[in-house]
Amino acid sequence: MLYREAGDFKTTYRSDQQTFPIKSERFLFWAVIALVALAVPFFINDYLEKAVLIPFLVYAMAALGLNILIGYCGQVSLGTGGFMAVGAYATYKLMTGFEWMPMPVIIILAGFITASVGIVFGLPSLRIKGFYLAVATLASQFFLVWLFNKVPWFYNHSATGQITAPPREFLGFTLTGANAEPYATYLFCLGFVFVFAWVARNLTRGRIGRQWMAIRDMDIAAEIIGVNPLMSKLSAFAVSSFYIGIAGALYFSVWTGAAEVTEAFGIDKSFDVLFMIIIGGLGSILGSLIGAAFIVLLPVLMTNIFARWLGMSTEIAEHMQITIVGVLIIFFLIKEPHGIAALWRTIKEKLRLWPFPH
Amino acid sequence: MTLVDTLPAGQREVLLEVDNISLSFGGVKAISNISFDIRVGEIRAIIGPNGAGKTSMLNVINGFYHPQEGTITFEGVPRKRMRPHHAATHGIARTFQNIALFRGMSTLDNIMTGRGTLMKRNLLWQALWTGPAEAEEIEHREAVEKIIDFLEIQHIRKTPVGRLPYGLQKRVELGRALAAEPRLLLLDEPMAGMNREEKEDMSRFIIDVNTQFGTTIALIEHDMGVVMDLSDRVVVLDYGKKIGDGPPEEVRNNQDVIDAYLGVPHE
Amino acid sequence: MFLTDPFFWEVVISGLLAGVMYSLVALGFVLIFKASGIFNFAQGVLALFAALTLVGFMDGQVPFAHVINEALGTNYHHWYETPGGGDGAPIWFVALSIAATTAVMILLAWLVVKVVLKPLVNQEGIILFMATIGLAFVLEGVGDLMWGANIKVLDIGLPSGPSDWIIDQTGMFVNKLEISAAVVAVILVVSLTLFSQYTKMGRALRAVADDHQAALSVGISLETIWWIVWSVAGIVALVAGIMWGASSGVQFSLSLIALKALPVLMLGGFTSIPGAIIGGLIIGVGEKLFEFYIGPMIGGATENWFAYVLALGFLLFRPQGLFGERIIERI
Amino acid sequence: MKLAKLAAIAATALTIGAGPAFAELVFPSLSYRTGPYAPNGIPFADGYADYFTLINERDGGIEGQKIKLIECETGYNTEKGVECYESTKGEGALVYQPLSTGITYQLIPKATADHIPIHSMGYGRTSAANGKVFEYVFNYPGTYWDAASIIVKYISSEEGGDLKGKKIALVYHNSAYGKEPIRTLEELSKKHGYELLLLPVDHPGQEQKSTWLQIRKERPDYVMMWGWGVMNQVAIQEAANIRFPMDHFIGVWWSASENDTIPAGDGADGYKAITFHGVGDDFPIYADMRKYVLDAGKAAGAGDQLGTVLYNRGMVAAMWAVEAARKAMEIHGTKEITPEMMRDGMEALDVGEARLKELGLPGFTVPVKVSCESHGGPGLGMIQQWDAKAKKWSIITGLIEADREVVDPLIMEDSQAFASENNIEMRCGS
Repeated sequence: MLYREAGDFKTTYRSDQQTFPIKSERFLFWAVIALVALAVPFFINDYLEKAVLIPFLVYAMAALGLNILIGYCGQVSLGTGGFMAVGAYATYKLMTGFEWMPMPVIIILAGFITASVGIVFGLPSLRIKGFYLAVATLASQFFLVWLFNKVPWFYNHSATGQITAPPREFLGFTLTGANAEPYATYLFCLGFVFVFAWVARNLTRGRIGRQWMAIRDMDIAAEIIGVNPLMSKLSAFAVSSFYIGIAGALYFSVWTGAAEVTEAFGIDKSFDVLFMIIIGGLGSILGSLIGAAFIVLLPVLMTNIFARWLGMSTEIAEHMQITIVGVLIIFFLIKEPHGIAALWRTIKEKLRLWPFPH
Repeated sequence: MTLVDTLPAGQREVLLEVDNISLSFGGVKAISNISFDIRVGEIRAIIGPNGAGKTSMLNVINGFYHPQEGTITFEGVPRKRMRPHHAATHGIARTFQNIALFRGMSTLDNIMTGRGTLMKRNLLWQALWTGPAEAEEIEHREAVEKIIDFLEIQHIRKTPVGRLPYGLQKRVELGRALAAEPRLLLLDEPMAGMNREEKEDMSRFIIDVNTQFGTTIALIEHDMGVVMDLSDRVVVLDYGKKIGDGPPEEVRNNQDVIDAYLGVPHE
Repeated sequence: MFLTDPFFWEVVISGLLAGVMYSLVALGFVLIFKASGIFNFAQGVLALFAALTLVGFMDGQVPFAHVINEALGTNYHHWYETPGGGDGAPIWFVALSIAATTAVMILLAWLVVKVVLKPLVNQEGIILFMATIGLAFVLEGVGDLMWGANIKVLDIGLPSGPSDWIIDQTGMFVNKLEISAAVVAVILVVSLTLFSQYTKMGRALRAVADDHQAALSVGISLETIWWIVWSVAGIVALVAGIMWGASSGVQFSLSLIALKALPVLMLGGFTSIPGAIIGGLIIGVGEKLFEFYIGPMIGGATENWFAYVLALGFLLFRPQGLFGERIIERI
Repeated sequence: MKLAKLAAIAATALTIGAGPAFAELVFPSLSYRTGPYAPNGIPFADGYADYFTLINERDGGIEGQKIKLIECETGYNTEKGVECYESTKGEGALVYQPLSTGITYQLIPKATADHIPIHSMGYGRTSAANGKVFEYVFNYPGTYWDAASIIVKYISSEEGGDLKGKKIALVYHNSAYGKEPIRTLEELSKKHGYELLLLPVDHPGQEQKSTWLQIRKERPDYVMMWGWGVMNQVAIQEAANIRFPMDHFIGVWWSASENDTIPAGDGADGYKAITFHGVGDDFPIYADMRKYVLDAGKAAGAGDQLGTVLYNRGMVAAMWAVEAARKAMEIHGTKEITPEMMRDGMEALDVGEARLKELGLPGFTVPVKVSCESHGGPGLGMIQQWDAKAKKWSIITGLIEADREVVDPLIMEDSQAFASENNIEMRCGS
């Protein structure tokens, strides 16, 4: 019922190229956007903000970035935590060094700074491939964390290396610090994710996106038909790091408000974001969002069910939760190795034919 | 019909000149001292038994292998070392012996990728999409649709290429090479593994490309019948050496070539 | 300048011994990658799980005691007391416990093959990698549920502490436990080599690394081969778990030793057993020398990243790793 | 249908934690019974919970008001810490023990804005001891800077009062926590004339060979340790391996539990650490604890942690929380106290030896008296030493006072920087 393709003909290339070619799907999309942008701000509270929605949005941003690199360009990276740290520390330095600077500008600049770092650490990808590259990117992960921990300039010479986001306003709304309103921080992050998900879609459907995918699918053939591997790989690293940098910036300034590099941006972060895109679906914008939701929300949900509803002891609840996340990962991979987004596509295809399969 | 077309192939302007090329891998010679030329508008066949160095020759021409000796001159510009994507931007496109399509992408996207060298909008325009990038995309989409029509693959436009049968994949690969609007098209065994009917289709496409678009073509092929029918001139390689060069009928009667194909031992 | 430093050789030796410990972990990765192309993220957790199980047997812990007690309100903790009490268990008991743990690891390997790997046959590497991450979660959760998350002392009677003899002879402080680890590692590598060279099963394993079809033609099913490989990797994990657990107690952190093995893999190649050993030694010595001589100048704690940078440096010159075959690209 | 049901469950499950209920006294416990630091988190959480249970079971609550303990698992992870904070604060949480430096730093501005006190007992942000700036943050009975100066003072007394030309090494966890004492130790080295050697160890710290080779090479007279988790066990083991004199090896109170020494076996004998509370279970309260909690099957954990260092530490934290709540009831004349009232109670907390005796904890811990200006408590510590044969800690010194003339200016400096960065006005009149 939902997906009716019949009668929905495309007469121009433009309409053939649009993101949601089916009318009802377009409708659904805008309905969801309206809900999250217009309705959610009215009932959001501190818990929903800090434990559910902002974490989801921050990780969605990081997952979008990593998916561009791994899912579209095929360059496996485990340096996500390190790049998020670059974003976070760039934000901190900009916030404390230029107090007049508006928050959106700071976040975007942090993205660009991370992008340039990403280009440097992307250079080995020109020679190293596959799992070797994945392990090689760990070098950047560990080195960046070490650097931010070691050089006092990055944390303004504070005694411990903790950085704390000072309160900042934008257009009269407090975005950072303890007095930030949940709806303001939520809309701020949502805005970033919405805009950059759209940008990611644009990049991946045009020339650059096709060149990334060509490198991913067969790098030698891609080069022979005219794809410059240097430009493609480095642009993927740059764009990916830009996103991840923004995620790190939002993580530090809007979500947690304080961070310490060894703890907040360790290797776990790199793996977490990797899980998201594989579970959600490599090479899929929607998959990045689904994956982020899965990895962020599932544990919160289970904690609430096991520990707070069923009253299990927190230790057992936590271990059960870890086990169940593992089982679900394996289950989803067996059911649909290409991620939940692919599962969704299959369901959609079935819905299109419904109620007349075959 | 231009003037070029009316001249016999051997007298036309030289498009690409291969001069005294040698290539070896860790001491093993793949190609030794080979020279020949490809002239504007002709169909040039490269033939020879297995392991003769044909594919290596194509790889040298488009910069994938770098020969230890010799030079390649394309459109009057000599070069020694060149990355493959430079060759592509300068107008050399090719297909592959073992299909090298981008399996995760649709037919349309594969062919559009071939068009990448002609698209100019940078990252920031692409990020915005609306406006110049979209206009450019539509402009090139139109060109690609023409190729799709030409190759009669409209029905598989949006199918992921991994799901296509072999013959169609070969056709999509040809489409991807054509999309770059090359001046020199290298075809590595375009008909390998095809049945009679598919071969006829493919031959027709090759001839049409040559006559309709005026594209110069160099092809490797094993089917002698096809080679004799299609090509203007033939170069014959054996064990990395050139053993014959000339129009098909001349080559066919060359004793060295006959020996090579019959497997007469070398002295 | 270095060679005259009395500490130079000691740094080198401690690097070599640390390298052996890294190699022990890396070996497990290599075995599985070689036979099935799977980058087994769960190797570290496997070591933790093996060590936890061993301690559980040695202490006579009731598995899932926590869960049972919470659900039923009972108060179970132990089946039996460790024979020998505080003075260390007798050797027959240690051997029995290790044998029982080995059996558990083999059973676990069978389960992994049946439940996880079989349905994922022929999937891409990254998918299988992800599946092993799922497996790591499950093992971590189940391991803790089974045996509890508190720290456990593992004492199977291996010698520890500095060797007086070496101090007397050379003035160097070398831990006897690490010497034992080195000996065990050598025995392990030799027996693995013998196994793969001289047994039918071993030849099948090598065949499967090259070509799945070829292995099938030998008459051994892929599943059986995977089961064996995962069993062997489980046993290697047990050895690594014993060695690391004996020095710092058995606890969650044990699973993090996997991170120490990754640069070794990068350097030695994912498919080479000698590579894992040599790579481990190079990484061990390299990071120790750097930390000891350069570290103090730049603030120390360099070992984590330096190991990776060292491996990266090698890789830029040999993208296929130390022992990998040279890649000629074809099209 | 099914999907809708699931979504409904999800929605309610996610929003649990809203809706305040003030009927009971709510004490959240942000524990970590999982992850790399679980071995330390378990005994602390057990001690914290058992003490509250004891008060409920034996006394029927605080002044008759029942206590509700809400445990929430953080895994020592800041993100989960925030989740725990947000999910419990709506229940009327009276005071938070964040139990991690990272979570503490994050909660300081949040809890201050929400008017809920934090008690980061002997950890967290040291300069929060300045109550003029940090209204809602308490870190009595002492800070890391106190601890550093106490250890130096102890070493000095061991060395006959003179540290000139001596070399002291600090082996520290390479994180915010580990870096805390460095500033103080540097100041103290200026004052005492010792040479300071800094040796960071990265998380998790299973491999410390080069660190201890460095110690062999540099031959420091004393080694101090700010370690955590597996790093402690390995460091003690490595120290034993290089035959470093263990009585010259002194850890902070987080490197001082049985977990850290037992795995090292006999080698750990003689290892010292600073502490601010008693060791073992030889206190009258333990009889009650066994009777009302353990034997009644109400223990939070397996019940095998009684008398361990970290169990006692959890208990002492709970004890101060209970006493502060009592004080708050007294000040405000109501038994249904709010977090703000709790804060007032904490600021007026005064638990001396006499009160400890009444509680069945004679000589258990240092006397604490909090004031508006000072939230950092007395800054007193003792040195404990490990006996590997008996597998027991014993206290070997009396109370040692921190070097106030060095520590206080540092606290002033750091807290004032925070105040000006965040536009905070000084409290307490002066």
